[in-house]
Amino acid sequence: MAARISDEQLKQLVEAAIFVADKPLSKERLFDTVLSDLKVSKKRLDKALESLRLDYLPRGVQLVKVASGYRFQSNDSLSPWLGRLWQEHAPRYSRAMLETLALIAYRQPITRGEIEDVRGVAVSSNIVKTMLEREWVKVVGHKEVPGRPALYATTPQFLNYFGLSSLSELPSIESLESAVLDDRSDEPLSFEAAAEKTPSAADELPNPIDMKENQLH
Amino acid sequence: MAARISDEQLKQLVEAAIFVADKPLSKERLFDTVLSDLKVSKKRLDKALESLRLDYLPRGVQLVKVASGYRFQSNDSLSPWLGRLWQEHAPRYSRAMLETLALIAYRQPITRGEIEDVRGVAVSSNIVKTMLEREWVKVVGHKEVPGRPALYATTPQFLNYFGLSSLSELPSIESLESAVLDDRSDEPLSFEAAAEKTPSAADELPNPIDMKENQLH
Amino acid sequence: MSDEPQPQVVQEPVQQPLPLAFINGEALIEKPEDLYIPPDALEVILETFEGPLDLLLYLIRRQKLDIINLPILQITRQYMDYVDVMKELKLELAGEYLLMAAILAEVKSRMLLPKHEDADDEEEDPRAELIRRLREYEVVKYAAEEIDKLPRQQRDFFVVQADVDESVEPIRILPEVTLQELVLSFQQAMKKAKNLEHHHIEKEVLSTRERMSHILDIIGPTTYTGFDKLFDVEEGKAGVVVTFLAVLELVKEDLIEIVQAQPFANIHIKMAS
Repeated sequence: MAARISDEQLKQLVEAAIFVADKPLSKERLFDTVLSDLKVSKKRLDKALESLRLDYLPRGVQLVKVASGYRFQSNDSLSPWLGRLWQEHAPRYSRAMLETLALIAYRQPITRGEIEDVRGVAVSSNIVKTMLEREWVKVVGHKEVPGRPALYATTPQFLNYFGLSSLSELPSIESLESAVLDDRSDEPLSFEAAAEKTPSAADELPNPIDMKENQLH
Repeated sequence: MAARISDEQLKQLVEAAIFVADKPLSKERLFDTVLSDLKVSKKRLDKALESLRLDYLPRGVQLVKVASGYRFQSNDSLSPWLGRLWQEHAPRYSRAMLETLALIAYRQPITRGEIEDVRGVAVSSNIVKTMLEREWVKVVGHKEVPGRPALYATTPQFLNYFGLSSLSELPSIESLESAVLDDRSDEPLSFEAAAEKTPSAADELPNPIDMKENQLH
Repeated sequence: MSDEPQPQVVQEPVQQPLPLAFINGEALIEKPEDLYIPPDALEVILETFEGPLDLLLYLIRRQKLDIINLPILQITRQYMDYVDVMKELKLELAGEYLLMAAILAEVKSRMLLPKHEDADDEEEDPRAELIRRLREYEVVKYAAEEIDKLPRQQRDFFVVQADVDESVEPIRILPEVTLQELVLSFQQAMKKAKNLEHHHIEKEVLSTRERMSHILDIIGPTTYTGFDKLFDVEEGKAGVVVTFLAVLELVKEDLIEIVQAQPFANIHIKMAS
């Protein structure tokens, strides 16, 4: 056998073989499989591989040599975008999570124990962890009481996310109560209903009242 | 959001995304994933795709558009050698399977009974099962006749498998009809002739391995 | 099975055949069936038929006959010969073959019936339905051959996949929260607190609480911070007041300590210890 093949054809064949193989291809395996009937020296194969490597330098995938052979892989500079191909949606936040976040926003700095006092139930570590990971809250200190519990506060990322320039722009509870409770007095303030609203629904909230009057109770 | 990206970067990103995705990538999916944070118009994406297609024309793999999106696949002409990377040869399909598939492709949606009427024989459950498992066909509804038989139609996966981007790329039914009437009236359907047919197009390459399909044994 | 040459004559006026068809027909009648069946390949061939229509098409095409002018008598005879051979070889003979035999016999008998004179409505050719089915099936058969010739994955081409760089990580899309949800959640928490009634929530100036967080954030846990560092002149009087109130509140809650070494010296604050 041992048919001849041009340098161009050899490059095409090696390129396609590395691309279609399900694992990295070593030179030995190339010789044993796709090149088995062809008259190709080790030197010519090396040349073809090097030429391919150079061809792909400016491209989105690169020819690299790993322990078990050659393979094409994406440019590392593209990783931040490529990760989106495998994007997954995290589950919606629970009611406990949102109440905790709201208490941290309106009552900061606040300890976990204080949140638990208001909500009447324990706050799971997971909830706090999720908030910290999202960088919406951070620990700003420790309260000087037995156990020195962490004091939580919101972050600038939290304000950015909700499009606020400062906490004083958080809707005041008084204005909200009159607007929401009056209009929908017999409609329960269900979290589900709120959750279905588009984010822009926040725009329809009553204007935050002046900072000085912006009081909570 | 909506960061800018140069034409070169866009090409690299799209190229890498199509290469690393585990199935063909549609433009919609590109926009929803890797391009979601980027300022890229549909027109620019089209330009990048076309530019990539041209880049790869002289290479061992090609950018092709199939039913469910864009993918890279090896040059047809290299198949005889690339096939050696795998132990098993490509499966052959029985005439019964191909005729059933042809009827579903051309007459969809169609019931099993209708297929049997045309072919004059029962369609084995195995054939239907195999095609459903391969996701070449699917049940798209039920015919409102006694027994409410399932209506079958082809899927994008069927088109992908045959490298087609739409059903319209199949030979037209008119061309098939006229071919049968004109050309074949004096061409005996000899079994010997059919058996000798070589469907492989890779003639210019030396020593294609025997992956050809003899149609009738 | 007992065709004589005569029925052929009946057939002629119906189809006005090309001489070729007639010649073929005659030749077929005279020659034994093994002209069409290579004996060694018989079994293989018989098994490859996809059904009675396929077998009929084979018989027709093999003899270069025209489907439109289907010579029903000779085809019926040959078909029955094949069916007999299949029975002899004990091949599993699908019921469809016998059904087709019955259909052929029926068509044949209708062909043999004398034609009525008053055939104004051009009595339908008894073969019409069979011819339609044969043509329909032939198109499907041809379509299947064409599909088989299409380039096919894993035979004519292989799908390409490159690996991702190890730095690629799946992106997790975090849930959206609206400001309204947040406010409603706070309200709900407050309602609960009221119901619990053991916790008194006092009025508080939100801007003060925000400043409290801010102060805790900028003062280190161990070192002292200059009191003046807490104030930003650009904020004006209101800012100074807010900061001052925040410091007082922090002291009240025992969160910070204020240290002044001597009167009028710089005031320093640090986390309470």
